Amino acid sequence: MKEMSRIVKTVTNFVYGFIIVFGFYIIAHGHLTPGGGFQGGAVVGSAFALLLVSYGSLNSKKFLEKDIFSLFEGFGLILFIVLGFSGLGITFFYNFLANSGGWFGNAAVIGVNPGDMNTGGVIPLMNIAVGLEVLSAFGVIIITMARGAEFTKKKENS
Amino acid sequence: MKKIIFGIAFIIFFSFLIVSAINMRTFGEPTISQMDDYFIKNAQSETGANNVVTSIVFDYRGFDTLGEATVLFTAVVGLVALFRGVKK
Amino acid sequence: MNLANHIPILIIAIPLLAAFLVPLITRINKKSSGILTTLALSVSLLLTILLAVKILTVGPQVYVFGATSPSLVLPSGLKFPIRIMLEIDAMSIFMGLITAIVSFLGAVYSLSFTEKYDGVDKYYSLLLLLTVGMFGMELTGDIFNFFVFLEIASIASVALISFRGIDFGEPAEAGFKYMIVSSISALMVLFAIGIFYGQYDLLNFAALASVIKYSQLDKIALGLLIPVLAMKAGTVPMHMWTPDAYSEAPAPITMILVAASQASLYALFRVVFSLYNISLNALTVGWIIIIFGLLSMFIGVTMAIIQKDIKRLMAYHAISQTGYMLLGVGVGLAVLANPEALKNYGITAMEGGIFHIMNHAMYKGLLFLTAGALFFRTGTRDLNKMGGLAHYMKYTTIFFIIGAAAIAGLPPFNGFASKLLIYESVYKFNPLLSIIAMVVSILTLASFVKVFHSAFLGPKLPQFKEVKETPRSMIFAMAVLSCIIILFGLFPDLIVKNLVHPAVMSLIEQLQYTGTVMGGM
Amino acid sequence: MIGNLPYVAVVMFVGLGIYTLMFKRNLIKIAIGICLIENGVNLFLITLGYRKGAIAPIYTQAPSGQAMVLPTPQALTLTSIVIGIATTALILSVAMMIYKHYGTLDTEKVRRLRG
Repeated sequence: MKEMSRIVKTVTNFVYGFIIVFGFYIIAHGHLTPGGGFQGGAVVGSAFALLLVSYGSLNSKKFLEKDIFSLFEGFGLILFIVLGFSGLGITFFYNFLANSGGWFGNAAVIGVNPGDMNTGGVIPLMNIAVGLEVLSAFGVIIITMARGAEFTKKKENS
Repeated sequence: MKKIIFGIAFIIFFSFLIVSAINMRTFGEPTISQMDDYFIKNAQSETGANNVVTSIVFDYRGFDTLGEATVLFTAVVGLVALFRGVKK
Repeated sequence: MNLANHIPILIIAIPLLAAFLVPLITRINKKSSGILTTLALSVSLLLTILLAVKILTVGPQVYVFGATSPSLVLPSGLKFPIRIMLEIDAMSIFMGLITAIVSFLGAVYSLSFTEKYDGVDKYYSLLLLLTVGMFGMELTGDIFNFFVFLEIASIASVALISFRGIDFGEPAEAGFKYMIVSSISALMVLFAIGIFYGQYDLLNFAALASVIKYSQLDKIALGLLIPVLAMKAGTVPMHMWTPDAYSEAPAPITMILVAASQASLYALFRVVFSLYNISLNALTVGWIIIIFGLLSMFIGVTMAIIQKDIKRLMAYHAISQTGYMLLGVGVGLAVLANPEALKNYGITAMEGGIFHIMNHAMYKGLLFLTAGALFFRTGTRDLNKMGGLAHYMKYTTIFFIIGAAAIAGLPPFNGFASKLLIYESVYKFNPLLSIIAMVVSILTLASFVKVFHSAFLGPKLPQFKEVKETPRSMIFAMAVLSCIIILFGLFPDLIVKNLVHPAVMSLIEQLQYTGTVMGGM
Repeated sequence: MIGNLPYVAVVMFVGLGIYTLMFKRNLIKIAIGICLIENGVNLFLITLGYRKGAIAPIYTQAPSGQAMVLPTPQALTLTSIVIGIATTALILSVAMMIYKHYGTLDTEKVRRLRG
């Protein structure tokens, strides 16, 4: 894919950081505000799509290499299933951190409340794990399909 | 010939849909909402999360979300397997 | 913290964990992905056997996710379950056993089958995910969870079918066709879930079964579910994907795909028997399933005889054998209403049908593995090009004979045991059906004699001079399958009495299924 | 009848999707058909969970005293949307593969494996 014009690239350079931070905001506040792991991961994924479209290939920004994404994806998923396993003392997906006073543990005020980050037990951790997995899944999908489109098109006109 | 069979199948299927749309209950009033009322009432106390939907997605029906993440992981591994020969 | 009452979830979670670890571990050392997969699948095979013994002695098990105790089904003072739960009774663990055996042997077989492949860790990861999808479909007691695992199995099998799609055209096309079929079926299952949820606000199989009123909408949901799940199982009017998918996928994957399509057959029985049971007029639905079965049997065999490609021929036989299962269980369903007819031949028909699922998974798997062995050594699947392979590949020939005899229903093998049950009970129900079944069985034998002659017998062909026997791991997988076939063939009543009969009973008695969850209401 | 307008929209979506699947020959159009049905079924799930005049089931700074919408369909639709992404990504990449090998996207010419 050929690159876009200079203006688009400069705007992308400026904007993509904010999109990624906004995506992480949605992931982190999944248990308070609308959103969560999947939606936040999709927002960060859209930042990668923006980079791909404007730069023509994602790894022009050195840190966005394909195998970094698959590494992140592996870690995200393993963190998620380990969280599931860790509740195994009682049952598989048991929320052992909820209302336990520890990390993310204090009980939420019943009824309408301004929202306290430290509630929700395992849910914020799972949000982060799924968010990590979804954003890296989007990264890998975008790169692979863009490169695959190049590969299949090349065959046709060569 | 194939077109006629497909046409008949399409009409039958479309009539299935229309009948189900007509006698499904009216739009805004859920007749039974016992399970959801339980979630709305107890989500905060049991899981501590303000967002009831997230508490369902990750705590009450967490196994679905594990299956969900696996679906996405399968699609990604399948894609990478499909385009593994491509060297940009 | 004893792990004994966590077995149901460990069967699914351990292969899943292995599937996530395989891509990471192969970054460290290349050869370990096959061993890790075989290890994980052997653990889940062991756990399935343990669980089967426990279920056949104690009775249906329930495993609730996230509750304070694995069997806390109804939280205090509620009359409906709110969490996802695995509900395992004799029928689902019967299917679980098939999945466990077939996937373990598939992994062992592909240890040496995929030597020449690149990207082997992705192959094993997808194989594990396909197994997890099938286990999930069979063990879960929640309809939406069933949809999610149906989707995992479909996507994993599409990726595996088009695994060799990078250098040949056909696997990509077969994968595309299978993807369209499984997308439509998954979406229509979701539509039916929407209908159930809209009316009863419940997502649990057993809770729905105890509340369902077979209203106009439920008829539509049933009308959607039966053709869609039958399409996934490969019955005739919608069987377009089966020959392409089975012949283009690598041989061990085809074996697991056969068990995967039987998992959606199990889902069809679960919907018809446990969800609707008495409330639907059993005769008409029974006859619909019988007609599906007859069509599949007859068209499957007639298409099979004219095939040149060995795996396409076996794929068509898979369709016709699925017809037997549908016939057996359809007869059982048709007489569900009047108990005395059910007693004298309905139950034996269902036992024949369900026992045939296990037998079919075994001998069809063996046949596909032998076809894979031929492809592995000769590189071709076309029957006309093959010949005189018996001289070089002794063991494969023996395994092929065992498989062909079992599929044709010759006495000492397991095919005969289940087909006999089907013949005698269907004869009492309607003589014409069982005559058709016998004719189809003879045609099957005819087509396999043709395959045996053109592939194995005949003079030593020059181009196969350097062909030697298949490697040990492939021989081991095929040997285990043939032992199972012979074991089931010699002691059929032992298997039927304490494995198949409880499965049939758990399907027929809806109360037993709903009782475990709704507390014997 | 006006009350059930969303269900009519659902029927239109799924009907159009099935129509494109059955009668269109281009692979990409078939992929679009699958997406259409996908959105139709998701819309159907969401419309089941609406309660007239209710707000989203989130307790952070919510206007108190209002009924809340049913949360479960939203959880189901979230899962179904992600499954839609996975299927669409796979369908399109397999279609690319077919285009690479057969050079055409027309199902009539691609179908070499007849019968």
